[in-house]
Amino acid sequence: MYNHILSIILFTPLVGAILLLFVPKDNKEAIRWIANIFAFVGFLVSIPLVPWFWALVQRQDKAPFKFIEGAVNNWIPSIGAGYVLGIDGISFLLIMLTTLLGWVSILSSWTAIENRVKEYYIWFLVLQTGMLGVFMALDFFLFFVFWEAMLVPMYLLIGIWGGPRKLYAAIKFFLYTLAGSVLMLLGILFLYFNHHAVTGVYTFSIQELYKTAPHVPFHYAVWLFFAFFVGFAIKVPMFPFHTWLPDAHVEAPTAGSVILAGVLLKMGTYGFVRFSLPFFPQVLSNPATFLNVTVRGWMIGLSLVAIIYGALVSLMQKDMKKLVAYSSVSHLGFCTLGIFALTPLGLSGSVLQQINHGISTGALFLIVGILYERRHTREIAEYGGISNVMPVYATITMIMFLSSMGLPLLNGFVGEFTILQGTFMENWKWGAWAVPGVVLAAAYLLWLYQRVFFGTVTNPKNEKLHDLTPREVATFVPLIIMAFWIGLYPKPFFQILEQPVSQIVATVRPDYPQPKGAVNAEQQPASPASASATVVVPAAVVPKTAGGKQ
Amino acid sequence: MDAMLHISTLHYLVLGAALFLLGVIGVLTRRNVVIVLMSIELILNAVNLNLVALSRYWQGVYGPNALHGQVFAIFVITDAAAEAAVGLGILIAFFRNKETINVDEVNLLKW
Amino acid sequence: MGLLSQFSWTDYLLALPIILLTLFALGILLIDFMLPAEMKWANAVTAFIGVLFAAAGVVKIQLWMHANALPGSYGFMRTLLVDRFAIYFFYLFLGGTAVAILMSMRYLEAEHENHGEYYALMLLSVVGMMCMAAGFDIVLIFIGLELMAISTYVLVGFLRRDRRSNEAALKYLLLGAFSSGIFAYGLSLIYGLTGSTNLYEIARHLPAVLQDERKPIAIIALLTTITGLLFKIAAVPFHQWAPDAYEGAPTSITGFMSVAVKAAGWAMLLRILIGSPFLLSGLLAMRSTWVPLLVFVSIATMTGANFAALTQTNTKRLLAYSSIAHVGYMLLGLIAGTVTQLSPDGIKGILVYLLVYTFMNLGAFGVITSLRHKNVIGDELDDLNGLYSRAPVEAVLMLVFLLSLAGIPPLAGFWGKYFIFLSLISSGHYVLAALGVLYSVFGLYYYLKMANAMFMGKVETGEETLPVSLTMRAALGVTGFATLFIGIMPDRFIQMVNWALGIAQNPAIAKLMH
Amino acid sequence: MFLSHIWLIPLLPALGATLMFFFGRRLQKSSVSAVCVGVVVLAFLMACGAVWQYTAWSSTAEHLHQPYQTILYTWLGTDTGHLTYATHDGTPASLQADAGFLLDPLSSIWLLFVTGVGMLIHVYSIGYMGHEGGYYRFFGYLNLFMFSMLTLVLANNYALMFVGWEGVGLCSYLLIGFYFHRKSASDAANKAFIVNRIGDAGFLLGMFFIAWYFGSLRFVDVTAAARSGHFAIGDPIITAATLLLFVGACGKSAQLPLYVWLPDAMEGPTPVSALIHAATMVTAGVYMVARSNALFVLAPKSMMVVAVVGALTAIFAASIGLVQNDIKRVLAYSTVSQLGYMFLALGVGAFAAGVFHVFTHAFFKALLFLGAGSVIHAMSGEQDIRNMGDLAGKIPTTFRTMFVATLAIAGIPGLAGFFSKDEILWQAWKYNHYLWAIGFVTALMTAFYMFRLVYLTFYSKPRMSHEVEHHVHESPKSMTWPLVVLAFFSVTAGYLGVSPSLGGSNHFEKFLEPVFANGAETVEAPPAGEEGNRGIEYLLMVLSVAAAGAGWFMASRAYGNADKGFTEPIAAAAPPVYNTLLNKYYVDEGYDYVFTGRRKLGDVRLGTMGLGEASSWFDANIVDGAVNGAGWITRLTATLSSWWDKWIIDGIGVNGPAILARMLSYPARLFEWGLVQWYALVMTAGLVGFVFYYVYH
Repeated sequence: MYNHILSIILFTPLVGAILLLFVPKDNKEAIRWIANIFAFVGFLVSIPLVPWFWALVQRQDKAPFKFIEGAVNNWIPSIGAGYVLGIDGISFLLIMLTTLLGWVSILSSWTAIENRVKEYYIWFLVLQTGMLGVFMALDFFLFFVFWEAMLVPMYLLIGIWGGPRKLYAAIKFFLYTLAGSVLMLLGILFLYFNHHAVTGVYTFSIQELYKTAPHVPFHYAVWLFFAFFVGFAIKVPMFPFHTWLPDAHVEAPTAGSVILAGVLLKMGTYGFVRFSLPFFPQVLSNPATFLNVTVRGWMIGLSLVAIIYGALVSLMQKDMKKLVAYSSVSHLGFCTLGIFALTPLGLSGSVLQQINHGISTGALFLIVGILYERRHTREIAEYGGISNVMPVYATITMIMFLSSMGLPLLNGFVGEFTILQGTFMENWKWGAWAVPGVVLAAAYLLWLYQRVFFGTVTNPKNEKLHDLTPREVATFVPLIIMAFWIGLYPKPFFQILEQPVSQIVATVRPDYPQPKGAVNAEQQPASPASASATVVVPAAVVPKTAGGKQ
Repeated sequence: MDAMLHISTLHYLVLGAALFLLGVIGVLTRRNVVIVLMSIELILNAVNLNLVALSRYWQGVYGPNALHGQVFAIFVITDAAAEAAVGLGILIAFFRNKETINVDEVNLLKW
Repeated sequence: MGLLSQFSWTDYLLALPIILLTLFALGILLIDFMLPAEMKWANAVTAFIGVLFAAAGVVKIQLWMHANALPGSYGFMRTLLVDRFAIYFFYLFLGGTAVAILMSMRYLEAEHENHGEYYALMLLSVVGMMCMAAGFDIVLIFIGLELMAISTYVLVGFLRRDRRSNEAALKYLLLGAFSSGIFAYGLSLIYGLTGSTNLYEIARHLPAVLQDERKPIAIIALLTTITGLLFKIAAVPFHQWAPDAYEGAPTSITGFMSVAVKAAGWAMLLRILIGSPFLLSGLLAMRSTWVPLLVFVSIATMTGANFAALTQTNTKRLLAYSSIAHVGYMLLGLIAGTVTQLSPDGIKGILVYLLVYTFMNLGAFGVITSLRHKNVIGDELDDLNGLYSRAPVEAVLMLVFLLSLAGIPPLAGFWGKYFIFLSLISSGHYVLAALGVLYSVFGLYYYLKMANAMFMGKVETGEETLPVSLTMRAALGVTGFATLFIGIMPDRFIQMVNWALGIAQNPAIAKLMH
Repeated sequence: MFLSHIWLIPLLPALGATLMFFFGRRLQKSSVSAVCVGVVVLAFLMACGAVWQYTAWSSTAEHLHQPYQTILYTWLGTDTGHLTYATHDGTPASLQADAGFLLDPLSSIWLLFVTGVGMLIHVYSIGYMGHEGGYYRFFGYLNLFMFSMLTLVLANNYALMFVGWEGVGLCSYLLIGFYFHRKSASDAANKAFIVNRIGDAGFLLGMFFIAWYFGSLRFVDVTAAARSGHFAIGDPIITAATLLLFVGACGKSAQLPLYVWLPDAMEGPTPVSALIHAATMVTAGVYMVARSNALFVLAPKSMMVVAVVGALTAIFAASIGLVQNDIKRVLAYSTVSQLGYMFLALGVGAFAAGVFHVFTHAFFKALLFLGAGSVIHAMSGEQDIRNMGDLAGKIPTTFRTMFVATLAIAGIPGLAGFFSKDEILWQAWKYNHYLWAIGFVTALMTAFYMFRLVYLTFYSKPRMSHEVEHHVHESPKSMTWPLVVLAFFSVTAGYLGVSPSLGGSNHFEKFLEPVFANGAETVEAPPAGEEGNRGIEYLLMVLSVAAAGAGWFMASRAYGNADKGFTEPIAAAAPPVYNTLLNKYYVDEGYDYVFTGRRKLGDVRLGTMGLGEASSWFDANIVDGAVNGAGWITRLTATLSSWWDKWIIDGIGVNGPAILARMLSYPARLFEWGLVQWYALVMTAGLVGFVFYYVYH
C-alpha cells in the first residue's frame, strides 16, 4: 500500500467512472450516490499521504521526489517513455487540493445537473484522474499524455452542460490549450533529442532530463523556453493568452468552473515550477535582452500586467462569474510573479497562493453557482439586499471574499504577503507595482458584495429565495476550515515546501545566499553544489549567472 | 542516298513528346468524354513510342535481347485497352442516367 | 526455353499470396452465378476466407525468410523483392481489406447492389497493391498500379443507379487514367536514361546520368513520375479527385479507398523514391531535387486540405479532406533528414502513421456506413445529430476515432505525428515542425464540429435507436480496440515497424545505409 | 501573573466575537451584552494588572527600561530559516513573523485607554443599541474590533501589527455598514475600507523596506539596529521606509490626502463613531509612528513631512468644521483636526507630547461623541444642530459633561486639553514658527466651532418642531453614567503630564522615557536653555488661552440666541468662502471624478473605473478579437474558397444567366469546363509550375 499509494489515488476516480458505465442511465439517484461515494473515497485514499509525507518532512528526507513508483521506461521501451509516478512538496499539496476540490465539486453538482447525469459524472471522474496524473507524472511523456487527455472531459463538460454560448466557449478552450500544448510537445522532443545527443540514451524521465537540459546553448534554449512558456502561459492564463478563461468559466456548469479555476489553472504554474525553471536556468538568469528587457523581466512584466489588468477588468464586469474569472487572472498573476521572482520566499509563497486560490476561488464559484441555481441569472443588477433574505449565505460569502481579498488571519494574506516580500527583496520596483493589485482586489470584491448583498430587496423575485441547505453548507465547511488553518498556522505548509523550493532556487540561481540553517546543511557546509548534488550537475558547469538585482 | 537524314532515337523521343503534349491538350480542352478517353490513349501511345525507340537504342548497347522497353510497351498496350474498356463501360452507365456525355455535365459533386 | 529454368521454387513461394487471392477472386466470380439472391453474403465469406489464406501465405513467407535469416529475397528475375518492408505492407493491405469486407456486407444489402463482383474486384485490387508494394521493377509496379486503379474505378462506380457514384467513377477514371499516362511517360524516360527497368540498376546508372547533359531530361522524368505518385496519394496539386471520389463512392469503398489504396500509393512512392530500406536504390540519388518539391507539396497539402475541410457539411467529403491533410503530415516524414541523407525516423513515422491511420479512418467510415439505413443516406453532418442518444456506443467510438485523427495523445493517432515530428526535430527542421504542429491544431476544429453534432446536436427524426449489424459491430470493435490499444501500449507496434525497416531494436540511431 | 498572560487580553474579545458568530442568533439581548461587555471589562482589569506588574518588572535592575516580550509560535516562515532573502548588504536573513506580544510604556498607555474607553463605550451601547435590530451582530463586531485593536497595540513585530491594522479596518467597514439597508452607509463602508487599504498598501511597502534593510521585522531588533549608529541620519532607504509607513498612518488616522473616509464614517451608529473614529482606531497611525520613532529620528525629512501634513490637516479640517451643521460631522472634522495636532507633535520630535495629546483626546472626544449620541437619542434621531437649541435645561447631565469636554478640547486652562495642546504648540514653536502659527490659528478655530456647537445645541432658542421638543428626555442611567466617568478623566487626565514650566513634574514623559530614549535629545532644544526661553513659553501659553477665550466669545456673540432663520456669520461675511467650506472644498466630488471614476466627466469616465472600462473594452475587442481574429481568418478563407467555387465555376459555367454566357461566348466557353477538366487543369498547372521551378533553378 505504501509504495503504490500514488497509483491508487490516481485510478480510484477512473474505477468509479468505469463502474458508473454499468449503472442504467435513468436511475439518477444511484448514479449520484455512486459518483459521490467515489469522489469521497478518492479524497479518503489521499488522506494517508498526509501523515506519511509529514513523517518524511520531519526526517528531512533528502530524495528530491518521494513515493516514486514504476521503472524508468517500462511503458514504451522503444522510445524510452515510462510509467513513473512521484511527488514532492509542491505536487503533494496540489494533489490534496485536487482530491478535496474534486469531492466538493461533485457534492455541489447534486441538484445542479438534471439532464444526462450519468455521462456528467463519468466525464467528471475521468477529468479527476487526468488532473491527478499531471501532478504525479515523473515521466515527461506520461505528463504530456495526461496534460492533453484531460482536455477532452473538460471540453465535454463545458460543451454539453454549459450555458447558452457553450459550443463557442468549449471549442475555444480546447483549441487554445491544444495549440499551447502542441508547441510544448516540440520542446519535449528537442530535450529528448538533446539528452540523447549528450548521453546517448533515449529517455523521457524528468530526473534525467534535469541533468542535460540546463546545458542547451542559450540561442536554442530561448526558443525552447518560449515553447514551454506558451504551453504553460495559456494554461495559467497569463496576460495575453487569458481570453479563453472568462468564456470557459461563464459557460461551464458550476462544478466545472470550480474544478477549472481550482485545479486546471494550477497546472500552468506547476509546469513553470516543475519544468521551465529547472530546465532553463541559463535562460532566466541570462542578461541577454529582447527589446532591452531580459526574459525574466518579460515574465515579471506580464505577471504585473496580469495583476493590475485582471483586477481593473473585473472591476467593471456585469456578470458575476466573469468577474470571478478575471479575478483569477489577477490572483494567478501574483503566483507567476512569485515564481519568476526566483527567491525561496517568492516560490513557496506562490505555491501556497495557488492552494489558497484553489480554495477561495473554488468557493467563490460555488457561491455564484448557488445563486445561479436559484435565479438562473448571473447579472449583478438582478440582485440586491440578498443578506436580508439569505443571512447564512451572506456570512459565508463575506468570509470567502475576505479570504480572496487577502485579509490577514485568512489564507489569502499569507500567500500574498510572502510573494510580495519575495518579489520586493528581488527588486523593490516589482513589489511596488504589485501592491496596487491588493487594493483593487478589495475594491471589486467589496463593490460586488455591496451591489448583491447590501441595500433593500428591490427585485421581487429575490424575496422568496431560501437560504443554504445543509448539503450546500457541507460543501463550504472544508474550504472554510482550510482557509482559517492556512491563515492562522501556515508553518507546516512552509515546511513541506521547504525542500523542493530550495532545490529549485539552488538550480536556477546557484549563487543565491543559502539559508543559514539550510535543510541539507548538516551534510557539509551549505555550498550550493552539495545542496543540489543529487539532482543537478554541480554549479560550476552552469554558466555564471548575473543573479542579484537588475 | 545516305545523304538523307539519319533518323536517330532523339527524333523518336521528340515525336513521342509531341504526341504526349497533344494528348494532354486533348484531355484539357475537349468536352466529349469519348474524345477525352481517346486523348488518354494518345498519351499512352506516346509512351509506347518512347519505349520502343529507347529499347531499340539500348539494344545497340546491351546486345540483341535487351528488350525491356518493348516488354514494357506490350504491358502498356494491354493496360490502355483495359482502361478504355472500363472507361467506356462507366461512361455507358453514366449515359444511362444523364443522357449526356458532355464533360461539363459532370457537376453534381462539387467543391 | 532457358527462361523457364530461371523460375525457381522461391518465386512461387513469394507469389503465393498473390496467387491465392487471384484464385479466390475468380472463385467468387464463378460462385456468384450459382448463388440465389438471399445467399449473396456467401461471397463476402469466401472473400474473407481468401484474405485469411493470403495472410497465411504471407506468414509462410515470413517464416521462410526468418529461417534463412534473409531481410528480403528477389523473385521473378529480380523484378519482385519481398522484403520485410513489403511484408509489413502486405499485412496492412490484408487487415484493411478484411475490415472493409466486414463493413460492406450489410451496406450492400441496404443499397440492393449485393453482387459478387464487388468482393472479386476488392481481392484483385489487393493483388495490384501487393505488386506495387513488392515490385522492384518499374514495369511490375506500373502493372500493379493499373490493376488496382482499374478495379477501384469500377468499385467506385458500383452503385449503378446512384448518379453520384457514376459521376465519381467517371471523374476518378478520367483523372486516374490521365495521371497514369503521365506516370508511364515518366517511367519510359527513366528507362530511356538508365537502360534498365530494375530499380537497383536505375539507381546504379542514375548518378552518371545526372552529371552530363541528360540532366534536364532526368528532371522531366522525375517530375512526371512524381506526378503519378502524388496523384495516387492525393497530395494537393493533384488531390481534387479525392473529395469527389470519396463522396460519390459507396461508403464502404470510400473506407477501403482511403485506407488500403492510399497505403498502396505510399508503398509505391517509397519503392520508387528510396527502393528498399535494406537496399537503398530507386530515385534516391535525385533526393536533392525532389526534397524542395516535396516541401512545397506538403505545405500546400496541409494548408489546402485544412482550409477546405473547415466549411464542409458532408462527413465523407470532410473525412476526405482530413485524409489529404494527413498525407501532408506524412510527406514531412520524407522531407526529414538532410538534403542528401534520409532520416530513418521519418520513414518509420510514415509507416507507423499508415498503420494507425488504417484503423482510425476505417473506424470513422465504419460509423458513417452504419448510419445508412432505410431512407437516410447518412453522409450529411446533420445525420450525425444526436447520434449519442440513438447509438451511444457508436457515438463514443466515433469520438475516439475523431480525437485519434486529431492526434490527442492517449489515442493511436498521436503516434504517427509523434515520430514525424521527432524526425523533423532531430534533423533540425524546426520551422516545418512548428508549422505541422499548428496545422494539426487546425484539424481539431473540424473534427470537433462532428463531435459537437453527435453529442450536442438535437435529434429531429424519431427517437429510435440505430440498428447495427453484427459484422459492422465486429468491424467497429476491431478498429476501436486497435485505436485505443495502439494508443496506450504502442510498444509492440513500434517494434514491428522497427523490424520492417531493419532499425535496431534499441532506439539508438540505426545505420540504414549499409 | 498577568504579565506572562498578556496574550489573553486580545484573546478574550476574540472569544466573545466567535461566540457571537456561532450562537449570537440564538442568545437573547441580555446574555449577549453580558458576554460581550463582560469580556471587555475582564480585558480591562487584566490590562491594568499587566501594566502594574510591568512597571514593577521594568524597574528591577536587570530589566531596566526593557520591553516585556512573550512569543506564542512562529506564524509566518519556518524556524529552520529556509525562507531566506538577501538583505541590502547580502547577508542572508529569514522571514520570521511570529505571533508574539510586547508590553512597554508606549503600548501600556494605549492598552489602558483602549480597554478603558472601550469598556465605557460597550456599557453605553447597551442602552443606545437596546432597541436596534441585529444586536448580537453589533456586539460581535465590537468585540472583533477590540481583538484587532489589542493585537495591533500588543504586537511585537510589524507583520502582526499589520494583522491588527487590517483587522481594525475590516471592523470599521462592518460597523460603518451596520445599517446595510441604507445605500449611503454601505457606500461609506466601502469607501472607508478601500481608502484604508490604500494606506495599508503603503504600510506593506514600508514594512518590506524595513525587512530588507534591517533583516528583521521585530520592533526590538529594528529599534536596536536603528540606534546602533550604523545608519547615517537622512539615509535614503530609511526616509523612504518611514514615508511609506506615514502613508499607512495617513490612511488609518485620516490625514490630509486620505482623510475623506472619516466624515462619511459617521453613517455608522454613534458608539461606533465614538470608539473607532474618535478614540482608538484613528490613533493607530500615531501609535505606529511613535513605535518606529527610532527610524523617524534617522530621517529628518520624513519628520518634516509628518509635521507639515499634520499641521495642514489640522487647519484644513478645522476650517471645514466651522460651518458643518451635522453634529457628528462637526465632531468628525474636529477629530481629523486634533489628529493633525498629534502628527504635528510627532513631526516636531515631541513624541511624548503627541502621545499625551492622544491620551487626553481619547477621553474628551469619546465623551463628546457619546454626548452627541445621547443628544440625538433625546432628539429622537435629529442630527442637524440648526433645528436644535435650548436643550441645557432638558438634558442637564449630557449638557454638563459635554460642556466640560468642550472646555477641555478648546484648551481652557485647568482641563486636560490645555496641558497637552500647549505642550505641542510650545514644541512646534521651537521647531518652526510657521507651524506654531498654523497650530495657533487652528486652536482659535477649534474653540470657535466647539462653542458654536454647544451654543446652537444647548443655549439659543429652541428651533425643533413641537412634538420633537415634547419628546426630549434625558438618556437612561446606563448611558449617562459613562459620560460622567469620561468627564472626570477629561479633567484629571491633564495633570499626569503637567510640563515643568508650570511646576508639574510631567510624570507622563518620564514614564515614556525608555521608549523614546534617544529620540527626544537629538531633535529637541537642549534642556540647558530651558530657563532662558521659559518666558516665551509663558507668553505662548497666555496667547493660546486668549485664543480659546476669543473663540468662545465670538461663538457666544454669533449664536447666543440664534433663532429659526439665523444667519451664519461667515456666510454673511463671505458667501463663496462659506459655500466652499460647506462643500468640504469639493474634495469628495474631485475624488469621484479623478480617482474613483464614479462620476463621468462629460461622457469620459476617468479614474480606476474609467481604466477598468477601457481595459475591459480592450480585452473584449483587441485581445479576444486577436484570438477570434485567427478563427475569423480561417472561416473567411474557407468561405472564400466555397464562394469562389459557387460563383466562378458554377455561376458562369453552369447556372449563370444565359445572356451573360452567350455575350461573352468565347471566354465563357473556355470557362464552361466541367469540373473534371478543371481538376486536370490544376494538375497540369501544378506540373508546369514544378517544371518552371526547376528550369529557373
